Amino acid sequence: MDIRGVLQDYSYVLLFLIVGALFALGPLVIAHFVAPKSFGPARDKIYECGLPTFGSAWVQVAVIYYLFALIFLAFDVDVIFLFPVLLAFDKGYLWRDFLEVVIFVGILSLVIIYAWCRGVFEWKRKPESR
Amino acid sequence: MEAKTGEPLVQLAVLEDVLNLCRANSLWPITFGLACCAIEMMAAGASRFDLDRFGAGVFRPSPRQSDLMIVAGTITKKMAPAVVRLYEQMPAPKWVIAMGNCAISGGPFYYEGQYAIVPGADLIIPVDVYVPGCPPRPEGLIEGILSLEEKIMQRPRLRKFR
Amino acid sequence: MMLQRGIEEKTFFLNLGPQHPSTHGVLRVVLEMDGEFIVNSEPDIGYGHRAHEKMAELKTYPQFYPNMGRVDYLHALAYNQCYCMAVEKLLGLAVPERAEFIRVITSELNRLTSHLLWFGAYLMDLGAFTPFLYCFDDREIILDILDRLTGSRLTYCFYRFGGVPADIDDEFISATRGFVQRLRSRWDDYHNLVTKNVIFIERTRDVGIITEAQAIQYGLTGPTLRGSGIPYDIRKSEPYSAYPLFDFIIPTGERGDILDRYMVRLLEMEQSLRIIEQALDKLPTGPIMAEKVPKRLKPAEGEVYTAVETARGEFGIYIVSKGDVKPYRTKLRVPSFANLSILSEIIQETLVADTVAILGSLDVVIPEIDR
Amino acid sequence: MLADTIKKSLTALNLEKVADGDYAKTGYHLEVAAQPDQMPAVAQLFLDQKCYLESLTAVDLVESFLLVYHFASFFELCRTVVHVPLAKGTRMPSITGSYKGADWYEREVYDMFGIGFSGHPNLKRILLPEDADFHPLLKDFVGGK
Repeated sequence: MDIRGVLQDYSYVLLFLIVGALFALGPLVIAHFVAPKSFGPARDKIYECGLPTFGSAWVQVAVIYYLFALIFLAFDVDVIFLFPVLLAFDKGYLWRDFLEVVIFVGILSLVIIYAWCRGVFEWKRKPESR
Repeated sequence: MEAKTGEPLVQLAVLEDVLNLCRANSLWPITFGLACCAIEMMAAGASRFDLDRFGAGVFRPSPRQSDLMIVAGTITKKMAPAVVRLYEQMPAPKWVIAMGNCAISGGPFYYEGQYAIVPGADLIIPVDVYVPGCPPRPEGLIEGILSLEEKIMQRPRLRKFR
Repeated sequence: MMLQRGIEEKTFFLNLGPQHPSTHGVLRVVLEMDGEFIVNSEPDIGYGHRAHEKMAELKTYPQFYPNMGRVDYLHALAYNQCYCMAVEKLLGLAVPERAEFIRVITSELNRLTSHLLWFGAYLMDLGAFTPFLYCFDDREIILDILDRLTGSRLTYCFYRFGGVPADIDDEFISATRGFVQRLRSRWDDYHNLVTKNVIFIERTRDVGIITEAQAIQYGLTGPTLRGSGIPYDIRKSEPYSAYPLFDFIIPTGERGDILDRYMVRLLEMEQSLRIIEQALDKLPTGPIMAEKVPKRLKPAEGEVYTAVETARGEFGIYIVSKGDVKPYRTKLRVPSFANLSILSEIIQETLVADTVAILGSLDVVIPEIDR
Repeated sequence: MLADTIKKSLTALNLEKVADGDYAKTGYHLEVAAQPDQMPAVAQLFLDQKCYLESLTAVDLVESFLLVYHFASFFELCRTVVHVPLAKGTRMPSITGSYKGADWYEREVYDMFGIGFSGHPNLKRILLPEDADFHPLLKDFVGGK
C-alpha cells in the first residue's frame, strides 16, 4: 500500500471529523447571528426554581456515585472492544470467536457481580458517610 | 416595562415569516401555576380542552426550555422577584400571557390597604396577551393562545422583534 | 490548595423552590442534602399569601363571601358551606331541609373533583402521566353538572346565608345519577392502572409513615390523618347539615404510609358516591331558602367556631363579631397548614424522590396554606 | 365523658374561668379563660388527654391582645376554647414544648400581630417576606405599602 492509498483512507477520517465539527458548531454560529437575545441581570445565573442559589455545590459527594461511574466506564470500554470483533467475526473459525467473545464479556461482567455482592446497588445511607 | 429582548444582528425578512410560523405553532409554556388559574390551565392541558391541538401543550418545568410564560394566579410581593428571575432566564424569543384577573390587575384581591400582592403582572414583566376571568374558562385560555399566535405571525416587518 | 477547601462541608443546600412541578403551587422547601438523602429541611411558605383575613376585617359578611371560593379552590363548596353555617349560627337562621340536601350533594360532588385532581397530580409526581388524563376526563363531567347549576367551574360562590339560591331540576338529578354509575364502572380501571402497579407499590409502601402521636402533635386532619388509622371525619364525629341522615363508613389505613393515604382517598370517593345516591333518593320537597333573611346582616356580639370536613381535612372558621356589619376578626383554620407542618419531620433521611412522593401524599393547596 | 375529665383536671389549675359552652350557638363544649403564664400547663394537660391543637390565633382588642386557643379531640367530640388576655408589648410563653404543631401557628401570630413567644425554637416571619417591617392584622395598620 503506497503512501497515497493510506493518505486517501485517512482523508476520509479527516473529512468525517470536519463535517462532525461543522455539524456541531454550525447551529451555534448561526444562532449567534440570527436569533434574538434576551438580556436581564439574572439571565446567566443558575436556574434553581426561581430563587438565587446559596451555599456551594462543590462538596464531597458520597462515594457511591464514583462507583457507578466506574462500572459504567468498564462496560463502555467493553462495548468499544466489541465493535472490531464484528468485522473480524465471519472469518471461518465461528465457534472459536464466539467462545472468545463470551469469555471476554464474562470476565468483565464479574465486575457487576462483585459490585452487587458488595451492596453498591442498594441506596442505603451509611451513617458514617456524613 | 421595556422589552427584555433585543432584535438579532442579521435580519432575514423572508426567513422571518417561516420562523414566525414555526414559533407560533410550537409554544412551549412553562408550568407556572400560582393559584386557582393553574387548575384551569391544567384543565386546558388535559384531554377535553386539549392545548396540544394548538401546539402549546408541552408544559416544560424549566424556563430554559420554554418560550411562553402563562402567569396563572396572584403574584404576591414575596413571589415577584422569582417571577422576574424566571422571565429573564427564559431564552428569547419569549412571550407572556397574563391569565386571570389577579395577573391582569390584582383581581378580587386588590383593594385599598392590600399589602401582600403585586396588582398586575405587567408591573414587573412585559405582558403580551391578557386573558380575563376569575378563573378564565379553558376556552378563554385557548382564545388567549390563539390571539398570541396571531400576534407572533403578524409582525415579521416590525423592527423590534420579540 | 483549591480542592482542599471544599472538602470539609459534606452537605449542600437545594431549593425545592417556589416554581417546581411537584409543589403544586408556590411552596418552597429548603433542603439540606447529603448526596441524594435529605439531612434536614425547612418549608418556606408565604409565596401565595393573599391576605384573606385582613380582607375579612375590611369587608361585610356578603362581600367577603367570594373569598371563600378562593381559599381552597379545589373544594370551594365546603368552604362556602362552612362560612354560611358560621354566619347562620351567628344570626340564628334555620336552613330548610331541601337546601341542606342540595348543599350536601354539591359539596360531595366537589369533593370528588378535588380527589380526582389530587389523583392525577399525585401520580404525575411519581412520573405517570396517563392517570392525569383519565381523572380529568371524569372531573370534566362533574364540572359540567355543577357549572349548569352554580355558574362556575372552580371558585364556587353558590350557597347563600339561609339556603341555596337555585333549585336542582330533573336534568341535574339524571346527570348526577349517570355520573355516579359511570365513575363506579371506572374504579377497576383506576385500580388496575395504578393500585396493582408493582412500581407504584414499591415506591409507596412503607414510605413517609406518620404515627398517631405525630398526628396529635401536629394536629393533622383529613385523609392524611385517616391514613394512620384514626377515623376522625367531621361529617361523622361532629355531624352537620344533612349528613346524619346518610350512612357511610370512614375508610382508614393501618400503617400510615403513602399507600394507605392513597387508598383512603380512593375509598372515600366511593363513600361520596354513596352519599350522593342516598341524598338523591331521599331528596325532600319544600323551600330552598329561609323565609326571612335580613337584608343588612348585623349579627349580635359574640364569637362562633364552625368546622367542616373538606377534601384535605377539617376547615374551621372562627368569627368574632362585635355587632357590626363587618366581622371584627375572622380566622380560617385551614387543614393544609397543619398537614404541611409535619413535612420536615417525615422527610428526614429520605431520598429526594420519596420527598416528592410524601409531599404529594399530603395533598396540600398552597394558597390555602398561605391564606 | 371527655368534657368532664378535662373540666375536672382544669379546675385543679385554678384558672380564671372554666364553664360549659353553648354548643348550638358558639360551637364550644367548654370555655376557659387563663393567664398567659398558665398556658404551657394547660397545653400539657390537653396533650395528656390526647386532644390536638385545632387552632391558635389572636384578636387585637386595640388596648390589649386576646389569644385564642382551640383544642379538640380525634376520639370524642369535645371542643374547648381557651381565651388568654395579653397586655400589649409583653411576650407570651410558647406551647411548642407540648405541641410541635404550635411552632408554625405561633410564628404566624408573631408575623401578623407582632406578639413575641418566649421559648419558641425559631421565631421569625412565616408568611410575609423576611424584610417586612409591619404587622398587618393590627387594627391600626393602614396597609397599602
